[in-house]
Amino acid sequence: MPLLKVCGLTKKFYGITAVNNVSFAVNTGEIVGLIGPNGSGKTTLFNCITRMLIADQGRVLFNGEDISNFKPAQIAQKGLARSFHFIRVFIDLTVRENILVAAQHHQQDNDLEQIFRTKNSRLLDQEILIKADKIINFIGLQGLTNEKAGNLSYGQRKLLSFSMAIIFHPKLVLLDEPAAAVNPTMIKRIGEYIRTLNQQGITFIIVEHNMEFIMGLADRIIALDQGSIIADGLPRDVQHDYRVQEAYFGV
Amino acid sequence: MNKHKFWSICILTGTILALITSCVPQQSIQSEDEKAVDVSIAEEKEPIRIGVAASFSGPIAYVGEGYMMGATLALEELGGKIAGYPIQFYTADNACNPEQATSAIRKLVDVDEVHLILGSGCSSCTLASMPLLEENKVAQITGGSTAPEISEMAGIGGNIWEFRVNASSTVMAEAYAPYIAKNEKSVFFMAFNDDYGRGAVDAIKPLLQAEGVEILGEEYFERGTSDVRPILLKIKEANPSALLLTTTESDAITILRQFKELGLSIKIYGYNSTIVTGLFTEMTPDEPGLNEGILEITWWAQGMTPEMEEAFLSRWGTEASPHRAIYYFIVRYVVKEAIELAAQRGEITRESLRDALNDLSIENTPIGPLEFDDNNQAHHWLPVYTMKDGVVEVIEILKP
Amino acid sequence: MEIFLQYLIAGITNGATYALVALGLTLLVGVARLVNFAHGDFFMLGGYLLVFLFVDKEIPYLLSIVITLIVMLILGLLFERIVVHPTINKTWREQLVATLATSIILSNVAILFWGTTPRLAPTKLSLTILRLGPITISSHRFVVFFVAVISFIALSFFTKNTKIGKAMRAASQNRDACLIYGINVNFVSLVTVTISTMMSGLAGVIITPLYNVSPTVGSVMTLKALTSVVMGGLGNTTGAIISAFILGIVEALFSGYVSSQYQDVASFVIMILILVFRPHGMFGKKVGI
Amino acid sequence: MKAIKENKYSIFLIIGVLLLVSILPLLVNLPFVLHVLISTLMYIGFALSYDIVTGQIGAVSLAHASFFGLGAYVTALIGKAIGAPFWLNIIIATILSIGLAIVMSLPAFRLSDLSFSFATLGLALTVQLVVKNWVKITRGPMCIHNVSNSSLWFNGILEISRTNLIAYFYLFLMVDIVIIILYRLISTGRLGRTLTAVRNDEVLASSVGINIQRYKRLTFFISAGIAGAIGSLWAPYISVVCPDYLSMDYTLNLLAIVFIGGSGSLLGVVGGSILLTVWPELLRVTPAFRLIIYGLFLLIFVTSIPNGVKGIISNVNKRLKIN
Repeated sequence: MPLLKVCGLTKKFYGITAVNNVSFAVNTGEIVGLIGPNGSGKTTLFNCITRMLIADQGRVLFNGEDISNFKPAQIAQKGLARSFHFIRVFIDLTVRENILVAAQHHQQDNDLEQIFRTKNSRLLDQEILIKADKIINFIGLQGLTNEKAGNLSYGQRKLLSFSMAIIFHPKLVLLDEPAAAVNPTMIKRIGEYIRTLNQQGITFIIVEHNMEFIMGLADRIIALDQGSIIADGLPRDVQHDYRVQEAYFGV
Repeated sequence: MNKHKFWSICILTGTILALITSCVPQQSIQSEDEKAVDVSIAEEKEPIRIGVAASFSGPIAYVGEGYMMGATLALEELGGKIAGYPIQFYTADNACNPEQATSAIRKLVDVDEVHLILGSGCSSCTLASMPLLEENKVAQITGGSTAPEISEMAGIGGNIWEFRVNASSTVMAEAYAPYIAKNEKSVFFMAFNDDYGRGAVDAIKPLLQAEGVEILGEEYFERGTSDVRPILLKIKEANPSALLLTTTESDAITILRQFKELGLSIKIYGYNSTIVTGLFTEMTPDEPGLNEGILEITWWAQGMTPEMEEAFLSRWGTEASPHRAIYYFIVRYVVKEAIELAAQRGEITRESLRDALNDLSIENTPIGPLEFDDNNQAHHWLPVYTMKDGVVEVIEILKP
Repeated sequence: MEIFLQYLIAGITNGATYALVALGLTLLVGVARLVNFAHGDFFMLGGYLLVFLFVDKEIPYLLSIVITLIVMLILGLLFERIVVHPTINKTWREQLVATLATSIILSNVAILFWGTTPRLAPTKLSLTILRLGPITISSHRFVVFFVAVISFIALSFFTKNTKIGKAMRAASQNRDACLIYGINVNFVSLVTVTISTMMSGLAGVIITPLYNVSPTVGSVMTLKALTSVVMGGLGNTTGAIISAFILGIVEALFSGYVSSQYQDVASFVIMILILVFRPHGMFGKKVGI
Repeated sequence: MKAIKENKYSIFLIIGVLLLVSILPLLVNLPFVLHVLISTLMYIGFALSYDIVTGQIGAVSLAHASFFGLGAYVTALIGKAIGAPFWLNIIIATILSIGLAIVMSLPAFRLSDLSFSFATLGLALTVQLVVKNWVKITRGPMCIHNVSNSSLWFNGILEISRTNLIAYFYLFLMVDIVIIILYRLISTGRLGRTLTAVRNDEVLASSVGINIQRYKRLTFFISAGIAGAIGSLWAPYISVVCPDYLSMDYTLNLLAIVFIGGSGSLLGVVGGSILLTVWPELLRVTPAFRLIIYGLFLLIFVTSIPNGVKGIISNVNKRLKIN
């Protein structure tokens, strides 16, 4: 059984088809690259899968469960995390708090327990605090633990948003251009993180324009053009597919 | 950049603080004559402080302004002194809101240490202030609140500190209902959606029904409503023989204009409405005769006191109106006589002023003899009057 | 039937006043994404300026309108520089509070200058009553209707056919893209806010002769204009105008046949229902994230 | 680290100040001053309850006065009918306010941002119109004027006279302390982080698994309940309950307090309440001026001083440390 199965997903804006009858499956443990020229519907596809947008047609199965009618928060709780193209962090929270927020909805206690700080609730707090500090060390932001996220540089925000996506050990992570506008050293580091996490069993779908980065990282590439899948296969094969070349370079 | 911002904030805060402190200085309204008199008299008496708690802001701020016009004029006529005591007014705004009324009374009592309070035109404020009068043992004379509950709660066995000069809506209704019943078969009510309007309708409705007058409907509207045509059309459809209107000058103009626009021809009775006044005529120079033929009942009608009206016009440049006149009468007669009586008996204190008010009996005032009954309610004359050829004509003066 | 017709006419003519006020607001909402809670207060200032010029200084009506518009132009520029510009990049919360603050300031400045007693400014036209069969109507209502229609046409023409109008439309769709393509967003904002303010002032000058002007009239008008704008879909000019008329008619009919006291409840209920079932207004387009 | 420290101190600071305040009535026995103090305490609680929904989660509700007014009417009507002591009034008012909040949230929370504010504005005005025109029950604009005194037990046993200002002072002080503690518990820790996250970025918050609707409702209900409780306590003190209690004026006051003081900050909101309750009392003489200054303050703070009074204080602090 594939981890994620997308069947016939379609989304239209004002008569323009942004995502056109897209179907594909991703197995556990894969790193899948999603490429395509600007406006080919990659981000829309992500938004439809995570229900930030409501698709016109089609179904999404995650772990064998139909998540087409779930709310974004429920989908996240099922273990499907994502990052955003335009980097988003909670600017009024510190780095540590950002990660804690991303981790905490897995706690099994109710609001009243949280308000009145029951023992159970405090234990859970301790637990995620340790986890958060571990991940801060992992991405190397130790020095900035208590800095407001609003004061971070772009690259630091990128790392932060990346770690927010992976904190609660999701089964599948959708990354939207993790390597865009980051310096080469940082790109290398992000690549390493993804690989490490992948070895720990996390599956990735990555939208990326940086061909070198994605070709080196992905096990499989899916190419989109004008909302439809035009190629799906090993990186090398897709790279040389004439339809992909045509889509990118108009050859 | 940051430094610049910091200093600009400092300067701004400083300016605002300066502005505020410039607003704080004392607010006693003292006429210039009064000061002159003060100097000439060698033997200086401790001034008597009178608080005015009324609405000086909010939707009916002009009522408070009108009160001060009347009160100031009366004091000036008295030479700024009563029984040799210089009089000082202290104002406190209650915005016609009971919560603010509490603050206003407390400020007058504690900060200004007034001897006597002239109360508000808003019944809710008067009612909210009554427990405080008892607590601080200070008397209040009210000239505008019409709720019957005030006199029910005041006087012997109740709150002995609250005195009301103007007639309550019940008293006015009792006087007016037979008059309307004599001439009309069916009526429609149109009134402000507040205690003033609703209270007036509640008081007169059962009386008219008892007299056999048919009630065809009642409609309430907010102060300042611009388009009242739907209501007027409803009245047109009901086709009563008379319309009973409870409003004030400015809203009345809007209503009467649209009344005319829709071509209605129903006899209008103003009821606590103050439409038939010189002020109304003054406000509608382009539309002479807008209030022609309207009948009205209040505590005062134009023409009852020509001297005072003239004085008012020359002092303030605008016509007197019932709201403006009532505080003139209160200061000119009730306050004056009360202070004189208290001075005769001895020291002027809050208590002695209350006792004086209680025992007061004024034979001759332009609005009839004034005396407070067991419920601390005065019974002035109620003139019924109309507008004829641009002049107020008193038809009848109902004497209790 | 006759009485129904009269209710309808009362509703339509009242709707025209709402439409006139809503026009300026919908432009502001559409282009600057700014919901101006002080919009009605500029209406009020327009009314008071008319009273000052036309009644106190006895300047002819048309000249008073022109002078008022010039004053409103200056006020609009000031409003943009002092209130709108510093908050344009902040969240809607700051904008909401800033315009509410402006509203508080303006209505109290009016109290300071003119007191709380409502003022009147009747023109010859507003006192002339026309008789059309069973229906009588003040001839000034036609002026209101006429000005509303003309303003609507002028506004549409301006935004569609002039260079600055096109820039305004572009700015309403994508601010960032405008920055890239060299459209001066600052200038566009300045023009938009000023036009909106002037239209609100114009509405005040045109409508005041029919009724009266008081410091509280501003908040009432803001509420009516906002309701129309929300109902029509934020920024949709045609939608706002149609909604304003619907609002006027619904109010008149509801007040005539059901209850005049609950007339406002009717319009709020409609507004909330529309917001819930069509979050982008009756005529608004659905927009994604 | 600094930010956390500052937060930790502020609760002690506030409680210390409150303790200092609590001996004030022994020093000043002028009823007017006590009355101003009581008003200030009332507004502190009221504004804090408003800040839970507006400052913490960032949903600018314009219906807050409705709950306050409902609480006041509960005491005036139900509380009087059954002769309930003040704590029972508080409980009933809280429950009914939450009930009203639940009804309001049905349409309002299907909307976001500005639409939410509009919807709450419309709902608040609707509620006020109903209270104003449902004369049979509420007496409408004639107001309910004989609200019974607060009492500690049923049927007026152990009554607190409304002229006993010192008793009211301590009553409100206690209520305030409870509200401040509740506010702290909500605005810090895990829940506090969640609320800040929702305020900062709803899309991101939902992508990390936060159920935005649920937290918005939670804060809306809590703040409504507190407002109702305060209203139920305020009514016997003022003795008259009018439809004005539900008017936008109250909400605008709160908006000014929260934004001038610094939204989302305990210190800021308390400071704002003190500022905006004490100054109007000093300026009672010139109402129009007072409101203009009020508006100017609001405008200046919103346009140029991002975090309100709180922001200025921390700015000055920083400066002192640097120099």
